Amino acid sequence: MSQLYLIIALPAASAAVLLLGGRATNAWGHLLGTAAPLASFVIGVVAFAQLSTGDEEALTQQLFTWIDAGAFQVEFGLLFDPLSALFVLLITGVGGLIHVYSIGYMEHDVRRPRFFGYLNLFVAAMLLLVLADDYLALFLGWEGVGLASYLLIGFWQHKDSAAVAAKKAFVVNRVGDLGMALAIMLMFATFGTTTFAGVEDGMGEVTSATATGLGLLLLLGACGKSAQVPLQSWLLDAMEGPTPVSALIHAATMVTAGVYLVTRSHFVYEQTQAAQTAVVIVGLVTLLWGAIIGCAKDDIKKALAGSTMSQIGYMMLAAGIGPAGYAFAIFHLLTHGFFKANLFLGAGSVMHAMDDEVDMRRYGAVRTVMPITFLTFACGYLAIIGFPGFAGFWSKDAIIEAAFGESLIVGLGALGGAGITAFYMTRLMIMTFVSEKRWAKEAHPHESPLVMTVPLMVLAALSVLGGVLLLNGWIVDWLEPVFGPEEHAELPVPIVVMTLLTLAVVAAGVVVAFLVYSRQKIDTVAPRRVSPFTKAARSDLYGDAINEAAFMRPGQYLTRSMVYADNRGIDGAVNGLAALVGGTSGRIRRWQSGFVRSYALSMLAGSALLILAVLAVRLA
Amino acid sequence: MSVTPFLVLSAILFSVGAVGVLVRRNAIVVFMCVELMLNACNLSFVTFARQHGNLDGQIAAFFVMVVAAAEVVVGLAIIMTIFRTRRSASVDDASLLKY
Amino acid sequence: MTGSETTIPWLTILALLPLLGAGAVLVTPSRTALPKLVALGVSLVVLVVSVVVALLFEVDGGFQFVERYTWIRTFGANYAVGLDGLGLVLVLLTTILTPVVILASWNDADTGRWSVNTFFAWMLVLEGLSIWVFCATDVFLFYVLFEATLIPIYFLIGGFGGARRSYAAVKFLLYSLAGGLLMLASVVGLYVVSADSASGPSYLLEDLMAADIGTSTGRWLFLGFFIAFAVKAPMWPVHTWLPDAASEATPGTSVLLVSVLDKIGTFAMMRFCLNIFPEASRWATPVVMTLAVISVIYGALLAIGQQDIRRLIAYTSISHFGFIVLGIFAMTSQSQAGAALYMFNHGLSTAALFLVTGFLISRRGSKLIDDYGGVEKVAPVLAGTFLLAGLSSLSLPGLSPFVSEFLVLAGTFTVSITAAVVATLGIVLAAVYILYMYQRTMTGPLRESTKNLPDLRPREIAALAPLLLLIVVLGFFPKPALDAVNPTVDRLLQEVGVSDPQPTVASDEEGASE
Amino acid sequence: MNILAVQAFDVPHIAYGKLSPLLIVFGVAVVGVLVEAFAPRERRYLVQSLLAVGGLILALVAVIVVAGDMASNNDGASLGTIEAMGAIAVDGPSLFIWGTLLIFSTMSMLLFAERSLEGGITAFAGQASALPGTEAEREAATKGVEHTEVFPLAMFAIGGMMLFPAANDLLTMFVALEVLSLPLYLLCGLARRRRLISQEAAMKYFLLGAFSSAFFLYGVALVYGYAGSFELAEIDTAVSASVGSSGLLLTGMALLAVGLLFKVSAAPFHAWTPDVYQGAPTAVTAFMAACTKVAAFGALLRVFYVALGGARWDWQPLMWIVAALTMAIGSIIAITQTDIKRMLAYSSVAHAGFLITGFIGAQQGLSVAGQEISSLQAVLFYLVAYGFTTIGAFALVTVVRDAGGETTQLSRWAGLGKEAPVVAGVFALFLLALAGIPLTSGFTGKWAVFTSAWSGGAWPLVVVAVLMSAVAAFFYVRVIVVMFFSDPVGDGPTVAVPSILTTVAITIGAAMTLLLGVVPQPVFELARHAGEFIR
Amino acid sequence: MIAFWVLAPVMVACAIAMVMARKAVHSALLLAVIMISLAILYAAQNAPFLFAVQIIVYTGAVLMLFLFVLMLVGVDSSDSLVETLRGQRVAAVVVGLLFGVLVATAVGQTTFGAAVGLQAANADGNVNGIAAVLFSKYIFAFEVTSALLITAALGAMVLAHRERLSPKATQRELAVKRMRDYATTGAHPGPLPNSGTFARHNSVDTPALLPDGTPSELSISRVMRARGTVRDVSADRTLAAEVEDDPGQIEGGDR
Repeated sequence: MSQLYLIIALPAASAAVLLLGGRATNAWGHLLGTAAPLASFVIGVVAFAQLSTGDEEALTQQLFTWIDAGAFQVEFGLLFDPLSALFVLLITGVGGLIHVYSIGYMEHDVRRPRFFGYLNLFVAAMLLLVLADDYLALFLGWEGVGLASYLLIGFWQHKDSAAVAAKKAFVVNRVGDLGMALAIMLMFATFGTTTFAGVEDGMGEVTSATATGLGLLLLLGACGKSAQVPLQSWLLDAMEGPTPVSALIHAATMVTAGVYLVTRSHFVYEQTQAAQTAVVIVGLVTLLWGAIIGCAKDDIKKALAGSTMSQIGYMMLAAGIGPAGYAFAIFHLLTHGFFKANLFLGAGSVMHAMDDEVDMRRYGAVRTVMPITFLTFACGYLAIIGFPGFAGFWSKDAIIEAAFGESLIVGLGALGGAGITAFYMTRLMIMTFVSEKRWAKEAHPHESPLVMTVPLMVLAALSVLGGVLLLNGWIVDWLEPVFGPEEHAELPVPIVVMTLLTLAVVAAGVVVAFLVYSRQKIDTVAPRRVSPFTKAARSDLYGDAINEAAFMRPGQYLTRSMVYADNRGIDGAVNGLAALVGGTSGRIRRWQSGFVRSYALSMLAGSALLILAVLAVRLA
Repeated sequence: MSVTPFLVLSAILFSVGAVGVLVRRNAIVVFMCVELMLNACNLSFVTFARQHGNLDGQIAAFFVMVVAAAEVVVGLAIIMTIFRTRRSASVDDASLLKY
Repeated sequence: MTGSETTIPWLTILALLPLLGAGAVLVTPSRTALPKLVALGVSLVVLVVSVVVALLFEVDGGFQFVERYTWIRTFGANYAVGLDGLGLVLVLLTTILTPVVILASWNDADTGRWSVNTFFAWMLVLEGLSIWVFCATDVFLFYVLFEATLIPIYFLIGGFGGARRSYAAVKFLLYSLAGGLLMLASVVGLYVVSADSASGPSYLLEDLMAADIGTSTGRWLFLGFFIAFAVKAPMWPVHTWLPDAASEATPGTSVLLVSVLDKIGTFAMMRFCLNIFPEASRWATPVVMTLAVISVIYGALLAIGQQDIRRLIAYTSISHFGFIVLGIFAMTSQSQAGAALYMFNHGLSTAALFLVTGFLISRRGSKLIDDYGGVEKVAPVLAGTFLLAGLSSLSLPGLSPFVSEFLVLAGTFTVSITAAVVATLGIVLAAVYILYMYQRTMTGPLRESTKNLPDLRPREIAALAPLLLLIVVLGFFPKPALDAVNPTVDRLLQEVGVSDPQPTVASDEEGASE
Repeated sequence: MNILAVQAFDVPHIAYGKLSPLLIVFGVAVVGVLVEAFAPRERRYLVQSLLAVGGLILALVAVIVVAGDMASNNDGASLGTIEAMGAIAVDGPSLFIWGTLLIFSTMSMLLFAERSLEGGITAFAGQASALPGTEAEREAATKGVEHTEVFPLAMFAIGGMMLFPAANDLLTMFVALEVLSLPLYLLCGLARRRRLISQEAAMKYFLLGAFSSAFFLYGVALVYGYAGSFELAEIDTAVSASVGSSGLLLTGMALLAVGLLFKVSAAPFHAWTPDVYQGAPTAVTAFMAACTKVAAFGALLRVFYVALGGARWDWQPLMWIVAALTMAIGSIIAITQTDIKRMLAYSSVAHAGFLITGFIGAQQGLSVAGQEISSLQAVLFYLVAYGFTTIGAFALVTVVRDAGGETTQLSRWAGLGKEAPVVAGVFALFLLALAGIPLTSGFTGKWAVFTSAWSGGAWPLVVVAVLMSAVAAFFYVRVIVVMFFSDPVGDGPTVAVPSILTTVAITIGAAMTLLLGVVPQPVFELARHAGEFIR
Repeated sequence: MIAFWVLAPVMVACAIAMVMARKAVHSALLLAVIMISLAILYAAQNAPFLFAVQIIVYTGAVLMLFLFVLMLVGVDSSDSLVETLRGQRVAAVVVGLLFGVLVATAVGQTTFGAAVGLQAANADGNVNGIAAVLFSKYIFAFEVTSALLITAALGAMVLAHRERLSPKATQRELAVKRMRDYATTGAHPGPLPNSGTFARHNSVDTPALLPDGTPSELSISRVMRARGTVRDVSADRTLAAEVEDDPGQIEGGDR
């Protein structure tokens, strides 16, 4: 399909116009910025329709040769296959809604056109990421997303915290990119090509070491982008960006890139048990890690960010399980995209109303003033905790089942995660919308304008209805051309038991949260004296501290000492050499004493030595 | 008689003259020591002339004398100039130029 | 030598134009804008001529526009110039950057002790000599020009710039001379070797390539050449002149120094070291690659620790030169094509970075990072261009340096995984040093001292725009440059006797899938 | 006394035509003395300077004429004949050196004759016999008295210089050595200003010069003792046949080397150079620096290539040491010099080292097929290149002045580049040439001598030379820094406007410095055409 | 060859003494001894011509020139034998010994065949033989030595000859000038007072006392006054005053 490129080009062009246009775009910038992803969405839908009705496994388009050096050929090609299709729709669809929402949210910011420019850049990069047919081109989008996230997180750069958070996001992502880049190099060295197709074809013949290496390197990349342990630390700080950014990053785009990468590279993981296990472990750890952090945060966005980590952990877990999990990973990704966007935008709506207050301890009883926000938020809430019938229920349940199919421990971890999710989300609901009102006197919360609530409503609907994708196993079938036939996990107990068990755990989480938070008064200031467990969770389970101790401090020490060594050591050696020559000069010029007799002495001595030398040479 | 003693004598005189140049401060004496060195050379020339049986050596000695005469004139003129300017014939006093 | 023989001595014209222009600039009356306009005009004419040459250039691996006359018969030296893909790319870099630099340095020489005329005349002299160097196909001619380029840049650094400029200029010159003299020893040695050959003494590249240089002799001679080029490039541990020079010179001078002049070092490694001493080059590969990797990491780490913006950029260049050298000596077609392209891209990106920071510094009068903060708020265009330049320096995909850096790394990976892995760490560090600098200067709360910084003026934007445009365009479409470079690289590898490692898994369908 | 013995006497045959350059120079010198005796004082300056310059040019013409119809020698490698009863070799190298010397001398004479800088009188003492600072001296100065004797003195020195490298036997060489030295000793002491140091320079030069010629003479004696003859060819025969005692030969060789190395100012016999170069009138310094070096190297080459060529393996190691030491001492000590003339003197020492490096190669031209450069060619070229540059540089020193005459303190040159960009620029050119930067004659010269050394297997020496060049570059660069990048101290130097004479000398120096850097081939061709020394 | 063995020790001793002699004149005389001894050795080695030249030219002319100059410089000036340059003397002796031993060994170790002798060469007489070679083979060198001699003469003239730049005033002119000065400025036309007149010392640094007992400024050289080395004569003044008071003292002579 020859219009495929437009999906990327439209938002990219819009971004270019908005970023270069300067003040000229003030009046219409937001409209253009919103129109671009929506247009892409439309093209995406058309393409989707074409793909689902046509016989082809995928739509492709070759644009131009990007890199050509020796055997290294990278064609700039687009691949619209079932997997990409879902992503394109998610990105442009949810992304488009977020754009609409942003019109309202950013209304009072003078730099709104620039904001839309960044958003469009983000969307374009993400689309490139999912549409590329080649790992290197994917990498281009991959880093583009990183750049856009850098710009967006740091959108309010005049705040130091925002600037630092943006930098941190980029740098941590770069660590992941390191793995990604090395993986691509390894592919080139191994297969002589970096296209998906080429790598897939060659995977059958590689040694297990290569396969494991590839798998782990890709995983490292995925960890960076998807904020999986150990590269999770940037995500919570990234909340410094405007809320629509958080929604975009966390729901529809950036963080899902890691899951996309792992599922897209399923053929790599199928060749290596070790890497697969690593993915599962990373997913499991992050799932719990994020959930635990989510329990302790009073900042509504950070609590949601913890939840994102956790949910992405689920997806990773599923992706790591193998053919039994791929489709569910993507399914959860989609539903998560709906409800998490919903939640974030809802949170944004609350913040908007609360004069950008983010501390839940200063909310309470918001439902009374913001009914629409509350209702839509509640939909998202029910979806994320896996309330039966809601989107999250279907997708999470499927993953937990698959996890039990993988191993008991993994299954129990996933199950536990569901319980904790229920706990912290309930806590969030109670602290924000229920309980008594604690907000500051100056705040006059009010319902958000329509331009913000309509997207909320749409997303709420999707959160409720997302489960239809699994109807008749549609999504599994849809993705079959990509992932091959689904393998059904052998479960230790019947599915119904599994489902009930899950529901029980979720219910337990909800009940505990109710017991803890609705029966006691919530302080407007977080209590100081808390259990070590809470402390650890508040400080993100010491992720930053570890980074600080393991990398930043030694790094600073290293650079400082190296600067010193460069000045004193290498440059010192050079200058020292110069000084040595100069000193020698100063010393031996004293030989030139001005006394003619000294000169004569040196001549006589020289003559004697010459004679000695000549004789010695002859004798030698 | 063998030429060797003459040559050794010449070498000794030459060395003594050279040492004299190094240790004496009076420019005129220094110059005399140079003359001694030239004379030592002459002895060698004459001796070698006898050894080789040609007169080139003697002629060389003759030339040396002429040269020495001219050199003495020039040298003493220079030394006198310096002496008149500085009231000193010590070579050590002429050490403005150094390092 | 292949390539079309032409009747028009394009290359000589190209090299002489700026030199004549320099003369013209010198005689134009100062105290007006005339010298500047003349300089700009000349450099634009040169640019046009170079573009014409580029259009006439036929992509094949050999030398074109060849001119050859006997110059000093006794030395076997010839006036021999020719252009291959590598040379073309670098000549274009030179001709593109010079007008940009002249435009950007419009007012830099106004307050110096020397007249404006001198400044721009030296710049044009430097341009002419640089073009000539990139075209030289005779080792002697190359050496002469290689050293001659020192003079204009020496006066540019020493005559115009910061407080310690004279120290920096002397340091630069002595470093370069020391390297150059070692090379002279090798040049002399080459003469002796070539004189023993049947054809008699000759410095022509082709003759030297054909000459039989003994193994150990070749290695020693190689060392002389290599050290000179390593100083020029500069590589760790002979790099310490660069931070001083780049920090003290005017931004324009720094651009010409780092973006053009230093390229001569890496250019010559490809053109001369590899061609004349293939055996020695292979022999030295492990050591050189190690040094290159050290340079990459070392330069990056030091950049992070710098307080002075210009020194920081200088250290980033050391890191980047490490990549270039790594690419050259990894000796695969990807890495070398990458290295060649890197030279061009690094020229663009560093030029942009130097110029934009130069604009910044000229506004505030301080080179210290800590003296800035929040500039983005008052000068968004400045900040934006700064960021774009910085991003290109950290090799963000989509900007031209990425392509070259990735090619270098990918090529290196096929021959040495260790080197590639360690060098790849450099990309993380690059993010740190660029963004850390950006964060500290451009973001955060406004300072009292930065409150009234004006944004970029149209002239400054006009100087930067072509660079940034090229960076973006070549990021997505580097093919023209790669096409020019590839045949040269192929021939070079053939000459060195190295072939690319084959993929471990040779997929049959691979061809079909593309 | 047998009257019949007269019949055995060979009536000496002297080819006046071929010796005409020498004879012209000596003749002009003698005429100069007569002019001094008979011409009225006020006319002397004009007559003497015209006579000197005219004589030199005439001699140059004679050189060209002689070179034009020089016969090829039957060995194919050399051309020319031995004239004056075996005393003088009029061969290619001799003529080349003569030509070079005459050109340099002419340039030097222009400097000698310069009168604008001191306000209408030459830079030489008005009355050398008058004590410095006395009424008599002042009177001489106010009356505009000047010693025009410097011209005949210089002409004698030039004659000696021409004879020195052309001498075909050691005795003639010794006489020539003295003929060239004595006038120089005198000239050194004749400065108009700073007479104390000028006289001191003369005395130092004289005493050490006499000392060194004693060594030379003793060497001549020992070599004579070995070979039984003064003739270079005979000595060569003896060396090749190894007839005599090697002890005599080796010792004699070393002592000959002492005398010659003294004149070329090679370490450790260089000590006089800085003092004398600094103290002597700058015009004389220029003259010495260029011409003495050329003459002495000519003689060095002739003695060691022709007479002692067979003993190359004995003297090469010795010269290795000397060359390395000379380069090192010259380059290193120069770094901390604060006086321009003194710095140039040390630079001259360093250049002597480079020249010896080339000399060590001992590569015979033409015996090697094709175009390959011979050592003789390399050294001769270097001498030409160095001579032009150094005369130019010293000539420029005369132009930069303050109230006390020439200002040679480096610190006083600060800001010269701003004050007088052309002067500073040209001086920078000379410095760059001395440093051996390409596109100047210094580079081509360096290349040539290094090549010669390497071809002769002395590549370690080349490496040393290269390192020392790097060290040496430092102080040349330092001067450039002072001139261009430093701010002037106090009033700063003034640049006097010289007459056409000095201007011409500087212009020739600068032009040749550039020309020999860009198109050196003609000079190489000339040197190649000169061939090898005749035996 | 008795002459050699007698003269050689004498010459070496003289040479060493010459180097060590305190007075330059002694050195010159010792050098004369060496030269004459050498002349004898020349004669002993078939070089009668050189014998003569050595005595006439060298000893007679050159050495005498030395002595003249010594006279000019001050004949009894004697060198201090304290060495001022540190280590110079020791180094000189060590290096000199090394040099001497090396050369002497090289020369002494040489085995010469029997000397050819100059019988053949001197067949026509030494002077004729020398002339024959000198005026053929070395004719050019011989001619060139003339340049040397001219240089020497010229050099001596330049450095030593003091040309009169203004005509010398005659007695008459001087007298006229003196009287005119007296007429116009009142300058004393007579000779200046001697130093030390009426003073206790007659050395040049003591001013003459005028009849009134004040010191006469004119009696002291301008230079000495400038240097401030003029003797204080206040004591003499009081003495002079006493004498004035009591003229009888003068008659009384010294007390």
